[in-house]
Amino acid sequence: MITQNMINVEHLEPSDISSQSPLWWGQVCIVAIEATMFSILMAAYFYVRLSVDVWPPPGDQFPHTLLPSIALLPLILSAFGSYWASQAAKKNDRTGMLLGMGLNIILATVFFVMRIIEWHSLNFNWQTDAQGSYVWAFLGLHSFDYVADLAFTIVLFFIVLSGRYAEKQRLGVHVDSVVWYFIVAIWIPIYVVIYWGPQIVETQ
Amino acid sequence: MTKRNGEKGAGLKGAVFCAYAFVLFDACAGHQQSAVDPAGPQSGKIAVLWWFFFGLLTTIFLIVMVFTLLTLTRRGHRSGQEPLNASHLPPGADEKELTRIVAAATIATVLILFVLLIASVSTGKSISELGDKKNGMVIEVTGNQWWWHVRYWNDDPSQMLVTANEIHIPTGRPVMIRGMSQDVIHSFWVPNLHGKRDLIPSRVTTEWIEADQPGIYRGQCAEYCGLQHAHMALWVIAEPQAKFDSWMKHQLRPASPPGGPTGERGKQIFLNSACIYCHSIRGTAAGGQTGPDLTHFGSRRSIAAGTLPNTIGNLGGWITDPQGIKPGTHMATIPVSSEDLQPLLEYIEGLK
Amino acid sequence: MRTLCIFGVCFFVVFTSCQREKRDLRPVPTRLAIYSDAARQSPLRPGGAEQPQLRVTNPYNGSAYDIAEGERLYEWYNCSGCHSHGGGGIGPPLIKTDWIYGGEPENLFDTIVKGRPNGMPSWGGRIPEYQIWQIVAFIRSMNGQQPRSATASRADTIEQNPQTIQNRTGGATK
Amino acid sequence: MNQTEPIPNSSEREAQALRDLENSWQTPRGMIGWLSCTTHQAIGMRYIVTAFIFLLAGGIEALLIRLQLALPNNTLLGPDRYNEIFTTHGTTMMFLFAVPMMEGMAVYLVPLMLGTRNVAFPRLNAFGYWIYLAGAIFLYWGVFTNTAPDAGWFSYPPLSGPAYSPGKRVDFWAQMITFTEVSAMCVASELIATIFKMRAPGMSLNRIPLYCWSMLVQSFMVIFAMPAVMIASSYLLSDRTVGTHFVNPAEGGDPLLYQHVFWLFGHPEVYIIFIPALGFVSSIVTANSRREIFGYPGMVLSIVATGFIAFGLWVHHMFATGLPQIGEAYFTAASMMIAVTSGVQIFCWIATLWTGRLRMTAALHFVFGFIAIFVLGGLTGVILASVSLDVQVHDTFFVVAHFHYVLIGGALFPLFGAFYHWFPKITGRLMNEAVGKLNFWILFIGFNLTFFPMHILGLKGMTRRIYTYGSEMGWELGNILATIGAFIIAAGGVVFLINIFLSRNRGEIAGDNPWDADSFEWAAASPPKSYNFEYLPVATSRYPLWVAASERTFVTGLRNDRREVLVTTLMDAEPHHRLVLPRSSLWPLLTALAVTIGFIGSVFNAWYITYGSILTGLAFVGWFWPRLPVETKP
Repeated sequence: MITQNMINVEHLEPSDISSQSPLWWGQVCIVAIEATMFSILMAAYFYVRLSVDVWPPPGDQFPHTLLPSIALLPLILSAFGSYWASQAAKKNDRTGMLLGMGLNIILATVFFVMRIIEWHSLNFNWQTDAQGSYVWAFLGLHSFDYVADLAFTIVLFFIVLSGRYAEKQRLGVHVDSVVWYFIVAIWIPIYVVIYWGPQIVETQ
Repeated sequence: MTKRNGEKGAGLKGAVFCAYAFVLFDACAGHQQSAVDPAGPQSGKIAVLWWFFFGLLTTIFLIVMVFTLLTLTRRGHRSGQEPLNASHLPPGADEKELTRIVAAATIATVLILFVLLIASVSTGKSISELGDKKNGMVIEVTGNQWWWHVRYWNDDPSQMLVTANEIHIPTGRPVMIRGMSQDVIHSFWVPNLHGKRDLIPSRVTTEWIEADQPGIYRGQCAEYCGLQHAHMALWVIAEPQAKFDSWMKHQLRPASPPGGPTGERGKQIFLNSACIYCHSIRGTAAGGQTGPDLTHFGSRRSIAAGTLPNTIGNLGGWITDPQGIKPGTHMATIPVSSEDLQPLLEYIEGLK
Repeated sequence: MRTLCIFGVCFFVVFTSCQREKRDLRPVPTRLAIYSDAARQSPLRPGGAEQPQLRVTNPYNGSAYDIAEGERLYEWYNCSGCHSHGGGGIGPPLIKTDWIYGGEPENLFDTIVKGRPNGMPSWGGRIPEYQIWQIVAFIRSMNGQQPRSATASRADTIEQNPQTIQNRTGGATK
Repeated sequence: MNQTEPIPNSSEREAQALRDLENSWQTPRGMIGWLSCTTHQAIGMRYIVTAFIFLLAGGIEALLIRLQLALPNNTLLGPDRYNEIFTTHGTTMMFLFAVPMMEGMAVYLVPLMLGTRNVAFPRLNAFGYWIYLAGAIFLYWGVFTNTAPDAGWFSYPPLSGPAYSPGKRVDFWAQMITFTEVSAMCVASELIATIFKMRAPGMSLNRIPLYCWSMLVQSFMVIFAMPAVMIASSYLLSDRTVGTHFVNPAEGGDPLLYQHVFWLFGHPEVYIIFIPALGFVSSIVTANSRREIFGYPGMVLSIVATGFIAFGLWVHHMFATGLPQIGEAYFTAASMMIAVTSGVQIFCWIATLWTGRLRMTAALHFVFGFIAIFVLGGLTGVILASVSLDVQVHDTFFVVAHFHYVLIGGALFPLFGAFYHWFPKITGRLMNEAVGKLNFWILFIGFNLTFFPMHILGLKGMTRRIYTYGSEMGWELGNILATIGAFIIAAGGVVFLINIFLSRNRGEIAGDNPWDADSFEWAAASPPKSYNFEYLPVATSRYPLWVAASERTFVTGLRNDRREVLVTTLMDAEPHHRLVLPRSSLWPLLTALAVTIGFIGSVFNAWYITYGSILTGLAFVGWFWPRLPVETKP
């Protein structure tokens, strides 16, 4: 009469690599925080931009659009590497994870080099005027996330390479990919805002 | 025992509230700076809206309190300490009835809020229509840490009057306040005439005020603006058109020459001191722009933006130790020797 | 446990011992007197002080509040009229290392009080000494001779930093 | 009741299982063990105690403010000191007391109520606490070294900007915000993951206790509101330290934008503090009226609705800046709408009390006090929602009265009720009920005496944040009353402390469920074991402890030799997989230290952002480095 009051969970997996895992939800929360932050910043950018007649402010160049547009290619491709890695992580396929993350790391680095070159060619800095402040804030914050997650991917890469990994680390690879999708996705609107914003939005 | 507690609570809350209600009623009239003692159409409409809200919301509060306290006297409570039985749910009939009541209460809330919304928005609309472009006059008020720069706008530059901390307006005539700020955000608020309007650097905010009957109304900066936020008051003096015109005519004149030799000496002392770098006296070499205009200082009610009544003694104290009277003020402590002080005071107070 | 308490007390004392940003809103008259001696018959010659015993130190050195006051007075007394925002104009620039009459606080004080040939008026007896010291403190901050923690990063004005000026003038070098 | 009784195991296997649980969940002894602790009860208590200390600090500042304002032309504090104190008071109460206190209570209670053994991310939990502690110490370091912020708890530019707030005062404030918001985000994300994924089997969404619902909504609000203040404080910091132009009008920046961004956080913040209190009230009412809460679905919906609406009415803090009519109408409507959702809950509580069999505990006294005070505060809130009235009372003592009625009445009274309600669970001993009721009456009378006169002062034109006023203004009476009331409140606080200390040692033994309450925390031992439950309970009803003991159900099959918990599905809480939680670890503390170095350093030298990031990165590697032996599938 008492045993039917017991639920036995012995048969359940001792871990799980999917959106069922709490860690996945935790990462989603962090992504939500970042996304909110960037959206508020973009709204603020347009608030400021629409409150003045001349934009970009006198002396500031229009940001170049060619290099950043080309740079989108390696960035978006890197997301596929990350996807590959996460799928391999679910199947516990070590080579797959290594190749996926390797591809991800290489392409991400390529993109970042291009960003640095472009960034360096701006003729205004954060203390020049409001546009300078906002553009540098966008680039700075996104680069911060970018480098952080890239570093994390590299660490995971070596952990997997060393073979000293288990479900926890595979789950790490999986949620790492979630964050990477976000970092890639959020860059596209930022790219539109800071490189095309001055052209497309007219106050008149 | 617990029951007595509850009723004591009832009685006490009731008593406290009634006492306060009385205080509220007698407290709110006859003050030179009161939001519910209107002296103009704008504040009048607001006051009407206020008493409407006050009445309705007080009633709601009392009703909710009554029901809250009645729960203490329910049978459920009397059968208080009986042991817990299996069901934690009263009979379904009661629940149905409760559901109806709660639903009704919610709908009532929505309706009441709707009424309040309509009242509020329509009041706002009618207040915004009070302004009158063609017959109204325009006064520029610029907030400074911690005083008010006032300029009466006029298409003829020679007729533009600059003064400080005191605004004279004709009664029965709408006046547009164009608010600006020199440094941080201030807020222009003369409660007896109208609500507050922030003065924001790099922006111009406007609001229409109007006084029905002559009177002296006090205003105060309502947005925290630094060390001396507390001592940033101004006076609005409403007077009949004729009286106002003569005041205006007199204020537009350059400063009257000092009467008597001591006054003359005081003038020299003033012109040779650091005063002139911040203050200007029309008709003399003093042309400073960063401090209040002193051309007709003697005719004003107060010193240092309502900090002290304008008497020769207070002025002496203010000049010798401004930081003691208004710590942090931008008025410089200028060493004036004791023999120089009296002539200086006579001269400044003589600027009627 | 007792050791922990003792540690806590010591920590608190150390923790609260220093007064990072003291501001005395009210200038002390006695101190004013000292300055005025220094000002009136100060023997300082161009190049700095030879007689160390007469050296006076700026009471407002490193005081954020007074440096900010100095910045305000620099505008109010229209120093910027000649010296601009340190870049110089009618008058010589103030952002520099080689000062004709010395760049130490007491030299600057002396220069402001007495004035100098070719245009620098004498402000002694007009601007109160404590304000002159505040202006001196601000001028020193222009040259980075005040602690960074006490110096404002910018004013609420059109920005003066080199990059901007270069932009405004058409970014000639880029 | 002790839930091991239906388990039909032979006693020595029983004992062995208990020993294993003890070993795998206990925290190592000694200083190191204390620093590396990751159990939610310990971290929750640390939050609660620390936040309570800052409540006392903020209270002392409040008393100083009241002393200064007690008499006209008072010279007790100068303007500079007064501005520092009211700024510190607001900042402390908002960021160092209210939010952390609510988080601490949740960290302690939510896992117990959900019938699990810890929060989803125990180490993140510890990290959040250390960061909060660092931020708090940072601010008070400034206060004690005469570097207290003095630009108000909202620090409007330009006043708070580099030109008008020289020195580091405002930087200390802004960076403290960064600390506390990081901590709040940590707790929010771990609570969301816990409530979504670690509920007891059978606790489907429509069976979650109302307190957990309110914490879920609050956590989502934190996640969407905190980024706004992150941006606002970064505007200030970067403008002040590296000379950006976010709020410099001369260079295209905009001071009003700061206000928009700040209140986009600032208004939800009020509800972030107040929604958990609604949860307390619901729990206390249910337990002490000894009936199921009336209108559970309505309650849940109104909590969720409050969470949404709260983001739509920030502009009513800015009516005085002059907005277009249409905007004003919209924000008036939105601000009034929030009264409906609050109203629904008040009605449901009254209905529950109406039909319940009340037990007038001290906790319930505080609930009645809450209803009285909060309803009044909510009604004055309706007045503030109306643009025409707001421009008269905005930034006057009327507003001061309003938000103290809403925050003290709406959050502090329920909080004290919660202390009385859950104290037996936390310490195993009951608090003295008689003293508790005395405590309530002192606080209630003192509170009304302090803050009701402020309504009148506001209408009589007394503006906020003035350090003194002239005797000709006719404000003496109200102010002296308020000051007296403030000291009565202080006396109430003393009574509470005495009650705590006496009851902690001499209070009568509580037992597991002194109130015959309904939710899972009362099934655990008092005080709870480090693993909360020997066998995780199963929710067979919305009020799981009110079902007959014979129908209780439990979970077996979790390994006891490591920190294992059960993950269930989002909607119906079906068991999905087992999860191994990390053991105690020093890495949270080390990471917090690295972050602190970066944050505090960057106030004085921007390069510390880089140094801090590198240190933090290294600390995180250590945090996530796989421990050997690597656990693999059995």
